[in-house]
Amino acid sequence: MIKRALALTVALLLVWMMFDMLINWNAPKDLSGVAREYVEKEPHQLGAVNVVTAIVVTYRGFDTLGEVTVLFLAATGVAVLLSRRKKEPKPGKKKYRPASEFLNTGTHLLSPFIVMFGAYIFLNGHLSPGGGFQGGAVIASGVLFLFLVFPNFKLNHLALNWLESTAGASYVLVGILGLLLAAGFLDNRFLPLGHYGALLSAGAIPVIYTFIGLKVGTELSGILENLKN
Amino acid sequence: MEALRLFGAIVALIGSLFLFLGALGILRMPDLYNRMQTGTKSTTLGSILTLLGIGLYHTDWFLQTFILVAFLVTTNPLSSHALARAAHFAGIPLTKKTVRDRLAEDEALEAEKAEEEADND
Amino acid sequence: MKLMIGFAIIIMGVGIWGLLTRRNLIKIVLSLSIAETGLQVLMISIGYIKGRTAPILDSVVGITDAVHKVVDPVPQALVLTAIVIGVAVDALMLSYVIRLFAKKKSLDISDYRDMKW
Amino acid sequence: MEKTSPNAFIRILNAFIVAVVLLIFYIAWTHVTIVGNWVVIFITAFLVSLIFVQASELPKVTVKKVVYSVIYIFYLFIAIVQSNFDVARRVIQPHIPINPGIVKVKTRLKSKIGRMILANSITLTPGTLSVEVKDDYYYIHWIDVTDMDVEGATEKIVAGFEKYLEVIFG
Amino acid sequence: MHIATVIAMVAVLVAATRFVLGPSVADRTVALDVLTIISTSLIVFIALYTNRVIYLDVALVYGILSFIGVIAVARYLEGGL
Amino acid sequence: MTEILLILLGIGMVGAAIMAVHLKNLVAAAVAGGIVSLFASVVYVVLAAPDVAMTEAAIGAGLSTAIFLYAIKKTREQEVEHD
Repeated sequence: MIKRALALTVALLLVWMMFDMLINWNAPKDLSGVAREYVEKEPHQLGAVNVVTAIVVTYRGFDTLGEVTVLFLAATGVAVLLSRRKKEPKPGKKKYRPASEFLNTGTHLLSPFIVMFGAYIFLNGHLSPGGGFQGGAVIASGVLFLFLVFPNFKLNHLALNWLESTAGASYVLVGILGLLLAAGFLDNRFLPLGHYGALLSAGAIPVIYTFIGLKVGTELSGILENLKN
Repeated sequence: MEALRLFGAIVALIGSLFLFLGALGILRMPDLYNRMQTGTKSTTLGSILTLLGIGLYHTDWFLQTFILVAFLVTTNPLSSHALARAAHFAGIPLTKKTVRDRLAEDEALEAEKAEEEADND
Repeated sequence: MKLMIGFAIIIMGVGIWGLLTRRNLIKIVLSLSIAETGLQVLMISIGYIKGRTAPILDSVVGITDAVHKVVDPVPQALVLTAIVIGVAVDALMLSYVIRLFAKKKSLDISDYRDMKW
Repeated sequence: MEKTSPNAFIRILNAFIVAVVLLIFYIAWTHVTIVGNWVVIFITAFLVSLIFVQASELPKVTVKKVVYSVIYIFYLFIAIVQSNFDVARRVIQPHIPINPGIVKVKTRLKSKIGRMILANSITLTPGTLSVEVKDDYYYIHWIDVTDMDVEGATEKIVAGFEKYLEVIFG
Repeated sequence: MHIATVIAMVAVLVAATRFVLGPSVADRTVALDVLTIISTSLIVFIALYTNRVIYLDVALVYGILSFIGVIAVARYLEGGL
Repeated sequence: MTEILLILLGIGMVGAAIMAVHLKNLVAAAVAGGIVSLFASVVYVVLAAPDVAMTEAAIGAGLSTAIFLYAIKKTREQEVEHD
């Protein structure tokens, strides 16, 4: 009981501290500093419709590279932690109840739409909300759907690993190309900016986001598969 | 043009009424299966009418809302069916008023048959 | 948006309270992810400016007057990646939980006293 | 060495058709009229659908089938509206005697997609919810059981839809 | 239109009540199903008020993916996960 | 209008968070976590952040709940509370 009261006190203290900050906080009336700079200069410099995408891919490209690395490390950690159990003898083969027939049919009908929707999201990342991270999550959801409905569904490991490593390497390679041909690492301007608002515009942003999307999608699928088995 | 907008608004209003009805239905029905019935039907029609109403209200968006409706109509009964099947296998009881449960009867029959076969072997 | 900041702080408080008082390991991970959601809502609501729309420049928001019409895009770019990282970290923690369970057949945190000082 | 067996050819054809459908969805969604976008999306859609599509014969499209599908959609919509008024009556006055139970019906449909659409339609029509399927028999939760036989229930629940679906999916 | 939005909000409240009351997991999942569909409609309403087409993309994500969570719970309950 | 919607969603989020922490049944707690992220996503749309809302929808709708369910299935025990 004392422990619980202590925990409650700590939580309330934190909330009170935050509320103290909240009372003195004034809502901003206008964009400030770096955000103003980004919004003003971005359409002429990079030519992406979606400012958030431009920030994620180009202005804060190193950040995103770090995030993708963290994701990769997490996926590797899950794989390492869960694969050691396989060497122990299994008590018996697990029996799954098969999904109903309608669900199977529905999966066949819907899975191309889901994966295509993911591809659409990361191809259109610079025009509409979305991008590599969302598209990767949608593709992983499609894979999850297949896992749920067909419990014995197996991913092709060789293709998965190949896709993941190629996407990661190409991502870095595109960054180095930006360093050589344009102003800096992950600069998108070594490809032509194109017509503002078209799919093939904004330089290398769609290319980079495609690689990020493929990488995120394969990594999340790998995590899911490791958790399933 | 104004008439179309008014019509769209009325359709959306009816749709949201059905959404509310579905929510009320899952609150008031006696057991899980009846709740699922009201929930699925009312929310499906409600979302169809709401989205199409907005599509009529803002005519440029009609195709988009139509695609949304197509996906919702496909996925919603599927998830409801999966949940009903799962609930039946998880052994969630029906109400007291239930007349007959053919599925449970047939499953009991099959289990008996399997036992007999096991005895024979 | 002071209102939403208040709610976000309350959600963080609930998450931290759960983190400190629950015994079940999976519950602890769930509480942590709820606290994380609260933090993300907090960051987004700090970037919000009343009466403005999303930072995507199309026919509604022109290039020239964008500065006076859009909200702050920087917190959005930060939270965007944080969510994906969050779910990966959740998966990592849950696989730790599964390994611990395979070793001791228990989910109760008070059974794991090996590292207690 | 590429071998174009008829199987592979059918598969590529199917993928092509699925890709065209996906492209139509894309155009309807974004209202884009730039041809370059269409080409990029079409190539992506073709690659995606190559992974998922199996080699199976496509159903033939005839005028009769199209007409019946349109009629079916209207029929289904009317059934949905009816069911909603039914639900409304039950929700607003809960003391209406309900009489629920699970009954068994038989279907004559063979096509998988046809069976799925039938089950979805059953779920959306007055007072019924499909629970389980075994071979040709559907188990249906019915809010107001009036007929416990297989034949009688079939007549009351399924027959209306089956008439159209049999024509559409053969 | 405003009236429709208010009614949808009340629907959110009612469905949330079922979630709080629900005796079993399946009841709560039904509530989740209804809540996702109502929130899809709410997102479209918000898109209408702010007059931005781009918000419809978010609604489409919900329309396609909302049922995966429900199916996950269903497959867990019937022992097929 | 926006304020009313935000207050409603905020109350919903807080309630779902409290339920997720309090419920004894782990599966129900995971579903409650899913509802928190559902409401959070609508909040993001209201706060003019469609990118973030899309991420939250894609992650919270299926992936996060499913990951928790997989972990629960692997351990499969009712929560034991000691006070």
